[in-house]
Parts: sequence; C-alpha cells; structure tokens
Amino acid sequence: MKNQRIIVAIVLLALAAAPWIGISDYIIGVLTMICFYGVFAMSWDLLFGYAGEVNFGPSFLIGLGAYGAGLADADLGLPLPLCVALGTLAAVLGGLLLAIPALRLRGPYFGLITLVAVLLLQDAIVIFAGTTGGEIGLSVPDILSVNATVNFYYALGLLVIAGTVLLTVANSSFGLILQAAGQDAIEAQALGFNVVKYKIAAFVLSAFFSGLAGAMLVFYLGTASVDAMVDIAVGIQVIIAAVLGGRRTIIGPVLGAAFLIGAGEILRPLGQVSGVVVAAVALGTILIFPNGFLGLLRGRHSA
Amino acid sequence: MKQTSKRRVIRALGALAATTALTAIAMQPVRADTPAPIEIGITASLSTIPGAAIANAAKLAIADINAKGGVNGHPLALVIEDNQTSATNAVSSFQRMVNQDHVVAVVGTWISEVALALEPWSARLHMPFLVTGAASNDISAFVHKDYAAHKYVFHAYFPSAFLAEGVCDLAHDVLADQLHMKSAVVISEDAAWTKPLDAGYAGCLPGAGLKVLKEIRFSPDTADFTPIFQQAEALNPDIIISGWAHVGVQPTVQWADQKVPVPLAGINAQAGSSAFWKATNGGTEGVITTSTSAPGVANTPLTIPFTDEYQKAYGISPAYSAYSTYDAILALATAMQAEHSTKPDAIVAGLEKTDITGTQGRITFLGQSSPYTHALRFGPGYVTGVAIQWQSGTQKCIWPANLANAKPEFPGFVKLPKLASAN
Amino acid sequence: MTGLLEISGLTKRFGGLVAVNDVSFDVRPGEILGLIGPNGSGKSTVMKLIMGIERPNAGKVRLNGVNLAGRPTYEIARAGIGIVFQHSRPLHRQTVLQNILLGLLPDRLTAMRAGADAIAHATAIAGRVGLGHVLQCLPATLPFADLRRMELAKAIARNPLVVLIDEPFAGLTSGEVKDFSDLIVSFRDEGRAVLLVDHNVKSVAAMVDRVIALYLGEIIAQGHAADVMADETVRRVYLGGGITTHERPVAIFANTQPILAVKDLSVFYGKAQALEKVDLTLHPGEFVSVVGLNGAGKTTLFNAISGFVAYDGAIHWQGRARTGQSAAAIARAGLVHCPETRELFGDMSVAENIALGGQFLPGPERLERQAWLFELFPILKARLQQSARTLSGGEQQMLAIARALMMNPQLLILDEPTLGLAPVILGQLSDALKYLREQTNITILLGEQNVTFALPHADRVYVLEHGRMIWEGTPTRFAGEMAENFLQA
Amino acid sequence: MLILQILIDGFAISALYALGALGFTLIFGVSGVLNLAHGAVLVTSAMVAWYVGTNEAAGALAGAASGIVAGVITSFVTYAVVVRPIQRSKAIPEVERELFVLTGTLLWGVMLQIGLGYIFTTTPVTVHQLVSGTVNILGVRTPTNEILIAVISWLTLGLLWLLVNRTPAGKRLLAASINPRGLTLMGVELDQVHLLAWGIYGVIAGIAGVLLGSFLGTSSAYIPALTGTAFSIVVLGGLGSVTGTVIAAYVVGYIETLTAYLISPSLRAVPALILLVLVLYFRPQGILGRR
Repeated sequence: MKNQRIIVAIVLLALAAAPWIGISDYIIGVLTMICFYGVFAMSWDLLFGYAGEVNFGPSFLIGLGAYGAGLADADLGLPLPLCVALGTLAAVLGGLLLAIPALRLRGPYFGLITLVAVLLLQDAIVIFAGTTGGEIGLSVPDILSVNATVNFYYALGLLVIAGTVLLTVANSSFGLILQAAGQDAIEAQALGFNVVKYKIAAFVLSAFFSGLAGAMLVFYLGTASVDAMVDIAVGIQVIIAAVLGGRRTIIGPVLGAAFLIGAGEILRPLGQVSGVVVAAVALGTILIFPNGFLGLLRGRHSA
Repeated sequence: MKQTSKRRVIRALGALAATTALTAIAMQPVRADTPAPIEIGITASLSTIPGAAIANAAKLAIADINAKGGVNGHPLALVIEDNQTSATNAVSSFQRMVNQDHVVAVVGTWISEVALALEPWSARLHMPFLVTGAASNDISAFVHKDYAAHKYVFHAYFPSAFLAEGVCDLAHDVLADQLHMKSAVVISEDAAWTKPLDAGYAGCLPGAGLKVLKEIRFSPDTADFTPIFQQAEALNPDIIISGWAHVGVQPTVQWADQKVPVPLAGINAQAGSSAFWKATNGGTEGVITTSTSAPGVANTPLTIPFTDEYQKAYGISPAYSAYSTYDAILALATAMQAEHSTKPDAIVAGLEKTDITGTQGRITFLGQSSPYTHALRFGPGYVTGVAIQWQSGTQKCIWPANLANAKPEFPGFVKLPKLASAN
Repeated sequence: MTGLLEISGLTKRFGGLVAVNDVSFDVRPGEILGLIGPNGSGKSTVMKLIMGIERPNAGKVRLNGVNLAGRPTYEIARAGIGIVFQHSRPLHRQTVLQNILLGLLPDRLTAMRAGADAIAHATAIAGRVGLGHVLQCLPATLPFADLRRMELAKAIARNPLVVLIDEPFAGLTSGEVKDFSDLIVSFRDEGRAVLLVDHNVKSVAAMVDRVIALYLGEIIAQGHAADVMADETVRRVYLGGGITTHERPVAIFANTQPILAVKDLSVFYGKAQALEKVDLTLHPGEFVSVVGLNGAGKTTLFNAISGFVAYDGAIHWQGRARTGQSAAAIARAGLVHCPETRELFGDMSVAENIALGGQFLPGPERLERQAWLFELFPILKARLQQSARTLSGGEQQMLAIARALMMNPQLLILDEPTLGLAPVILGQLSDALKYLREQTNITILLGEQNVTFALPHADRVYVLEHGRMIWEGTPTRFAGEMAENFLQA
Repeated sequence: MLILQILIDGFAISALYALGALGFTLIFGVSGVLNLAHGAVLVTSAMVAWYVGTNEAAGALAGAASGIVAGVITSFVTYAVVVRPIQRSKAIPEVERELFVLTGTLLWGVMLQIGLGYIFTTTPVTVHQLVSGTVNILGVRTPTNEILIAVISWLTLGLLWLLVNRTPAGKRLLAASINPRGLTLMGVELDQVHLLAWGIYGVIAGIAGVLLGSFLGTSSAYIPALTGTAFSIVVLGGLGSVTGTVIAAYVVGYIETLTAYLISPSLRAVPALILLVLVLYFRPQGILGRR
C-alpha cells in the first residue's frame, strides 16, 4: 500500500518537475492541453462508464463553461476567478438540462439530444455573433498567465483535483450505486435507490469539471471559439480519448487524451495525414483491444 | 477491489509518464550544423485553397530573397505548420514555432478566427505576427486599443472596412458609371468579418450611386440558396453585392443554375482562385469579385513575374492570400535588413517603417493614430485592389481602368439596366 | 389477524389485455404465501405491481396499513419490501460482496465509503446464504445456483418486512432446492412475510402456509396447499383431462437409421452448465416428447440441436456428423425449429410470414403446401392479410407452426407450443399434432412442461431435469413411473 | 407566388433529404447499426463523381456512375473493416456494441473526411449536372436539374419500396429488420442479408451523394453536418421506418425552406432543431417509430 502511494507520488512529482528538467516550453504547452483534455475525458467517463449515459455532446458542457466564462470576462469585465465560476455554473445548469431527457430517453435518442444540444449552442453562438464573436471566436482580455510553466501548473492542478474527486466518487458508495443505476435501473430501484437523484448528481459532477476545464481553457488560449470548444469534433475527440484509454476507469481517459494530443503533435509534420493516422490507430485499438490502453496494461499484467 | 483499483491507478500514471517521456524525446529539436538560417513560421490551413496559397507564396518569397543573398547574410528558412483550420491547433503550433523552432516571426492564416486566437499569443510571447488573408476589423482594432501589448501584430491584408471601400470604388466606376446600375441588394454570409463589411457597404454604396434595397445575411452552412436569390430578385435590383469567403462555390453554382437574372459582384473570395472555374463547373461565368491582384495584371513590376513563377511552380494561379503573403515576407525581410536585427521589437520598428513595392502595390502599414493600426494602407497610390470577372474560363481584370484588360460581360440570363445595352 | 401486506382490488391492463384482474389477498408476518399459476397467469405481474415496477390501473398495496400503490419502486423498497426477480440481475462488473453491500447502502448522495460494520454485515449475509467462499468473485464466474443465492442475499440485505420471491427453484438441483427452502423458511421464522411465486404447486407445497392459485389474472382458488391441489378448477387448469397415451410400437422405428443422434451434448453459459452429457435419438417418422420443468434445459437442448448455441459433444444428422454449419443451413437441411418465443415477423402479414417460410420451395409446390396448411389451420386463411402482431396467442402459435411446416421439414422441433394458451386452443393444437403424426412422415420433437399435452401423441418420452436426461421410455411407462412427479400440481 | 415558390423549392430539397437519410435508416433497420460515417460515404461518392465527371473525358454520366460505384465500395469497406469486426468481436460486451459501432464508424468517418480533404482540399466543388437550363413552372423559374433531382429521388424511393415490398430479397430485408432470429429459423443466412443491405445502402448513398453534390455542392468539410442532418431526420421519422424518414425529410425540408423565405435565411436550421428536441421530449420514438 505504502509503496503504491509512493509510486503515485513519484509519477505526479515527475510531471510537476517536467518544467524544471529542460523540457521546452512547447512540450509544456502540449502537456497543458493533455491535462485539459484529460479532464474533459474523465468527466465524460463518469457519465458513460458509471451512470451508463452516452453523452455525444461533451462539448455542450465544455462550450457552456468556455463561453460563460469568456462572456463574463469580455462583456462584463468581471475578475477572472469569478468568470471561471460563472462559466462552471453555466455548464452545471446545462448538465441539469441534459439530465432531464436522459432520465426519459434511452440509447440513440438520448445520444441525439446531446448532439442537438451542441448544434443549438453552436447556432446560438453564431446568431448572437454581436455578443459572442460568432464563428470568429471571442477574445478575452484576461489570461491565466503568459508563462507556460504557470499555465501548466494550473492545468495539472485541475487534472489532479478533478482526478482525485472523480476517482474518489467512482470508488465510493455513491459510485457503486451509480454503477448499479447505470447497469440495471430497475434492480437499483428495487434495492431502494432513487436512481434519478444519482443520475442528476452524476450529470452535475460531469458538467462541473467539463465546464471548469472549459472555462480555464478559455483563459489559457486567450479565446473562446466554436471550433476549439463547442464543435462536435471536440466532443468526438473527448469520447475517443475516453474509449481509447479505457472506459470506466477515470484514469484511462487521461491516457487516451495523452495519446490523442501527443500523437497528433508528434505526427504534425505529416500535416493532414496525421489525423488519418491517429484515427486509424484509435480505430485499430478499439477493434483489437476494446478495453483500451488501460485494459491492455492490466491484461498483460494479469496474463 | 481496493487493491486492483490502486494498482490500476499506478499503472495508468506510469503509462502517462512513459507517454510524456516519449513525446519529449520525439520532440527534441534536431539542429543542423549549417550556418544558422533565419526561421520564419507559417501557419495556414493547408487543405484550403487560400491556405495552401499562403505556404506556396512564402516558399517563393524566401527563394527570391535568398537568391539575392538573404537577410544580413543569413538565408531565410520556413517552418510551415498546418493549423487544420482549428484555433486550438493553431495555438499549439504557434507555441511550437516560437519555443522550439525559434522563429523570428509568424506569417499566415486567412481565417479570422485563427488570427484572433493567435493574437494574444503574439502579444504574450512578443512574437511578430503578420496576418495575410483574414479580414476581421478586430485584428488591427486590438492593436489600436492596446498598442503596447499588441504591437507585434501586423494586418498585412485589408480589414473588412477597406474591403467594402474597394467594392464601393468598383461600384462607382464600373457598376454605376459604365453599366448605369442604380440599386443593389447586399447578400453576405453571417460571419463577424461581414458585419463591418455590411456596415461599410451601407455607408459607401449610396455614395457610389447604388441604392441598397436590402441586406440579406445567411448562415455560412446554408445549403440551398434559392430562397435568398428569390428574395433578392423580388426587389428587382440591378446588382447583387456579395460578401462571401467561407462560402463561394454553392451560391455561385446555384446563381447560375437558377439563372438568376441579376448580375453578381462584390467579394467572392473563393472566385479569386483559378480552381474556381472547375469547382463550379463554369457556373462562375460573369461573376465579379474584388481581389488584391489578378493574373496577367501588372499592379507593379513584381506582379506578373510572381504570378508566372507561381503558376509554373504550382500549376494553379495564386489566390489572393498568395500576394499578401509574398509581400508580407518581403516587408519582413526588408525590416530585418534595415534594423540589422531579428529581435521582435526591432522587427516591429522596421515593419512600421515599411515602404516597399510589393506584388499588390506600395506596401506600408498604418500608424497608431489610425483605428486600424498596423493594417495595410489602402487607397490610390498604395494598394487598391482590382476587380476580376470570370470570362470563358479565365479571370479578366475589369477595374481599375489603368489595369483593366477586359470589358464587363455577362451570361445571357443576366438582365442589365436598359441604358447599358444601349451603350 | 390482519395482514402485514394487504393487496386489494389490484388490476393491471396492458392495452386490451387484462393481465391482473381485481386481485386481493393478505400476507401476514411469519407466513409464507404461495402464489401459483401456470405460465402467463399474471403471477409475475402481481409482484411487479407490488414492487411499483409496473403501475397498477386500480387497487391498493398496503404495508402496515400505508398504501404504497403508485409510489416509486425505491420508496416501496425503503418501506420494507425486498424482491428476488425470476431472472438474476447481478451487477456484472462488481464482486459478490459489492453486489450485496449495495443493498446495505443508504440512499444518500454523500455516502462515500461503506463502513467496516456494513462490510461485516454484508459478509455475514453472504455467509448465511452460502456465498462466504466467493465474496471476491465476479458474478460471471459463479454457477447458476450461487447467482440465485446472491439475489436472495440482496433481497434481505435491507432487512425487509416482506420478501417477494419469484420462481426460487427454477433450474436448481434437488440438493440446492433443499438449501433454498431452508433459507426461505428461515426468513419466515424471523417474522418476515414471504410471498413465493411459482408455477408449480408441488415444489412449494411443503413450505407454504397458504396458497393462492391464479389463472388468467384472477384468483381461482386459495387455502391450504392440499386443498388447492385438490381443487377441481386448479386440477383442470393444470392437468386438463388427464393422461392418455397412444404410442406406436417401438419396433416400427427400431431398425431405421436415426434421423438425429445426439451424444454427450454439454452446453455451458459462462461457468454455468446448462446441459450435461445429454443423449437423444430420433428415428424417421417418430414423435418424441421431452418433458421437464421450467429451466430444466429443454430450450437449450433445442437451440444446440438447431445450431443457435455452441456445444460440446456430437450431433449426427441423417447419419452424418454435423460440423460447423450455420443455424440457417441446418434449417434449410430440413431440421426446422419452432421455438417457444415463436419468433414471428410481427409487422408482416400472415401471408408474408408463410411466404418467408416457403421461400426456398419452387412455386407450385409452395402453393400446394400452403393449401394443405390452410386445411390444417383454417383460421390462418381467414387472417391472411392481418399482421402477425395482431393475432391472438393461439393463432400466433398456429402461424409459427404453419410457417415452420412451409420449410418442408424432415424434423420439426416444437418448443412449448402450449405456453400461455387457453385450454380450448390446446385442443386444436393437439388435433393438428395428431394429424401430423398420423398423416405425414415428419419426425417431431416436442418439448413440454405440460405433460398431458406432451404424452398423447408421443411414441417415446425423455425426461430432462437440471440439464440431464434422467429418464427415457414409452408414454405408458411414463404414466406409471414418472407421472407423479409432474401431476401433483 | 411566394407560396408556390416555397412549395417547389422545398419539394426538391426535401426529396434530397429523404434520399440522403434513407440509407441511414435502412442500415439501422436491418442490422441495428447507426453508421456515423454516413456523411463520409455521401461525400466520397460526390467527390469521385466530381473528379471523374470533370477531369476525365468521361462526362457527367460516367462521373455519376463512378460516384455510385464509389458509394457501394465505401459502404462495403465500412461494413467489412469497421462494423463486422465489432459485431463479431468476443472482447466487446453485447451491451456496449452500440457504443463501439458508433465510435468505430465515427473514427472511420474522420479518416475519410481528412483523407478526402487531403486529396481534394476542403474547398467545395460542384458535381457536374446531368442537365442544365431552367423550366418555368407556373411562373416559378426552376432549374431543370432541380426537377431531375426530385424525379430521381422519388424514382429511387419508389424502386426501394418495390424492392422491399415486392421481391423475396426485399421481404428478407424487412423480415431481418423485424426479427433476425426468426429469419435464421427460416433458413436465411443473416450475413447475406446484411451484405445485401450494405450493397443497397451503398447504391442509395451513392445516388444521394451525387445528387447532393450537383445541387448543393460538396466538400469534406460538409461531412459532419450531413451525418447530423441524416441522423436528425431519421430519428424524427422514427429509427428504422422508411415512410417515417420520408415524412420527416419533408417536414424538415419545408420547415427550413419556410424559415429561410419567411423569417431569415440565417436562422434556417434552428426551427428544425427545436422541433427535433420537442419531438424527442414528447414522442421519443419519432413520427412513425415503434418503441
């Protein structure tokens, strides 16, 4: 037990020390993006892996967080922490909005609602371009920091906090009940659990971290834009990261995000083709190892 | 269960660390021993025609400059990053160019969204950034608002407001004077760059002699343009004035298919490319768009050699962004040469003093007093742009008069004002 | 003496079908009440209504005088009712201990870690139901009986006043039945009220205090087990007119080459063994019945023979060993399976269903066969353009058989054709089977739990119990040797 | 006049929507697959039709034919490389097949999208029209191509209807969509039915892609929107219901056209999305869907 904790601590320290061991600012920037996408993917995994809800629109929640915070900063000029809080709040409200149909609809129908939610948000942003900057994006006056290392610590801190909270929740009694609700809602009710309550809580939690990360991402990138935070493609990346890394593990999705972002950067010299390669590797992985990277590591170990 | 989940966490973190290490190793820069070239970063969406044109023109520009001995004895080199039309990708590649490739300046992007996302990074990293195709007014407005921070940004292309002025000049000289047109309907894609454009149109078209009957804006992902053309046609305008960049092929093709009897002029950015004829199956016959330069038209002595060279190298005529990119790199090289430095502030100082002849015209950047600080100076004697019209598969220049190599001609289904036919 | 659980006027309609009609009864503390009835009589629906999984159209469910009807399931569970579903519903990704622990957790979002006492409690419950040795196993690795034990454990975890148990003994060996009976009796001895649902009175007779017999959604008899068993209505529902046998001499078939020979057939579902070294032989033209209770393995056996589930062992079809053929190829070869679920094309018309059965026949032969089938089942001709979904249960069964016969079968497997059908329909089906046996040379393999239906046409009978063939012989011998097991309703 | 205009304009676009969504609903009905690479199949056909029709001396007709062939090939590759391996995989739990098919086809669609963008650039192109010119219908000037598109769409719809309802192979498709196990019991190999379904899907998607490309233009950048529109229409009509899909296509097509004419072209997509949300909330199975 003690040894294991030490290993966890060492890996985290190694990450935290990354800026000090001669790694360039650019790689720090890549690691920062990995942290943000890691949080997105983890939050999605809580909904899918535990609550059993396939949310095709993680970028709805991310986008609400991002634009909530961005608008608060650009149009209202509120202080940055307050903006992040408002963005997160917007995402949580969005999560509640999604939870209502989720409790009524199954499978593809709920999936579609989440997709439509993204499209409507996107349309709203374009229609109210005067306020939101439309498809060009919304530039915000404030940023977290100009220093790559500081930004990285913000992102790493977010990843550690979100990871700790989500893992704790997933492994808690709440997580067990949530899994029961996701796998067999009737059985969970027959055992005396108000399934609705747990699912709503899961949506709120997932939306909270998606929105928080989305809001912080705005102040990292210095801009809120449809194609970086709302587009369906962003949601697809998040889902693929989670499935690729190993769904239902919370940690796995972070690995998936690291792969997607890392591989994308390494293959960048290939230009457009890099996207095909990354998608092909991801497709191959889910076909051959459906449990993702984490499943692969676990499987090899036990074999 | 506790055991397994703990172990899972640890293995996951191990894997994460390994991925990180691999990423780090793979990304360590490999430096050659040759005399250090001056690196210039290019950011463009290479799968779009204007994006590819940016990279192509940049290659020609540094080849030309290096052939003349480079800058202060150093050759120029390019780091070309495909931003894949994504602000996120653009930001990370911008960081990579600055922090890893140690470029002295970044040039490119025809997409306002990308340009605006990069602007804060240019400010934070003190990295000269020359935008060579995007048109948002905000690009230079931000420089004006916070000069100290944003002075590293140069808008080496026109803000929408200037684009509107160009169209109005065309409207005055050709549409109103030559063709006796009196009324127009403005049809623009709903994008932030067209807001100031439409405002510009509304302000200057009446002065040019065209009454604006209506402004129609449509969503950039509109597929069926029939309702829009119908609405316009019902008002019996003499001309439709366009404001299109993200769309182009579809409205043009549908305009031709539906034989909309009203001619089409204005900004139709995609129509500036020679590939547009094939993309529209010839539907673009008779379409007029403003552009900075046109093939076969000598804005300056540099224009035709550049166009020919480009055509020879890439088998396609340069898109509008090619001209602005070529000129921007020329200006950048001149600035570095003049200041004997590649330091950001020196480059900014040099660029602010830019006064060169480029492919588009005389290139200078507006000063702090202008609300469009660091934007390309527009107007007679500087860069005015040209109007091209597609005629039988080629782009002809119909304006300004001193550069024109053809008279306006329209397909049979287009109805012109009566006086014009009498002409 | 008033009931702990009082049911009054409970009614549930599904569309036009009245599944439960004005049912009222009480269960008292420290009592086991048996709720029996043949398949489709509404027993399971009554349980779901009590538990709030289905909402009753009318009626009351009172626990200690408080009406719970219409309340959400979780409130009913919290109020003190636990349920064991007919089919196990484990959480597949959680261990046995976690599954049981779940039942002990509070319904609070802030519940973070289950305390040591909760784990100890869950462990104790697991030990009580006999799962002490598999606490850390995943459900998929457990044998069937252990899954059922886990269901019992979950149901009593919250210490409920009332326990509802649906079909506790289905698929269990006699040793396991004893264990389970003891456990259920111990629930009663703790003062709980137990409502036990079973389709077979015999299996619960020894432990129940009272029995209620349900048929077509209504109570037809209640009282002590012996009285209910003796009740005339109940006997008629369960036994029909009593056993008759008409087997043909074994010698007729003995010398022919078997059309189907099954040897040492075993089937596993995960770790659970559904069939264990089953042998079965059919001769051309023979009519053979396989009888066995729910969960004995009849359907699994038929699915293995028709290629729907993987198996160990050998199957010889028309003298040749069968290897690797698809289920569809097996069907085209003349081994046609008419499953208990009927598998009709619900949204297609009767004519289309029949046409799909005869799709591989040449045109003229198809018409001829169709005409013959309309003689056998005249009602189908009248319903030709009606969609299969809208037919009555009996008509659907006839259509399923007719569709199978269109396939020109050498061997026709009929699985539980009487399931959920009214007695009057059984007569018609019985006539059809008689005709098929006497007028055609189709070999028939009939699976039934309704012995009175299975025996009259059979030339030979197999008895399947807990996945094993325990008996084989003529119907007449069956009447003497085995019938008691099945008849003591 | 305006009403007539809306009627005519909406009719063609709706017919195209119906055709575009039809293949999607067919594959879902027969094999339960939501093919999120649908838009990519459409655009692949259109791109090939454009390339052959413009670049070779082949002409528009040969271009259209190559586009349809490309649709069929892409369809089979989608089935063979992505869908079938997932359906056959023993490592993927039954309950999660759906998610894996969705993720797998999504990734495949992304690969096609980027690949097409790389080969043909993302700048839109227009497939060569089979006919040009306009016709005056009661005073409304209508492109002949638009009329042809509506006619071909309805012909394809009609042929599909005949195929499904009047031929043995079609009956099998229908039966497979209702009860696959029942069809196996009738001696029909489901694999063959699935191959047939993907073949028909390829043809329909090919035709739809080529027509879309000639009416509205095509680009790899349109892929997500096309998939999204098809998905919305299919869900609105009821998953797996062909008639529902056609009705929903007309509802969406006309709502969009009405919005564009009477309210604002820039709000074109919004009312249909809101309608979709309302339908999903109040009648999740869609207009003609079964639960």
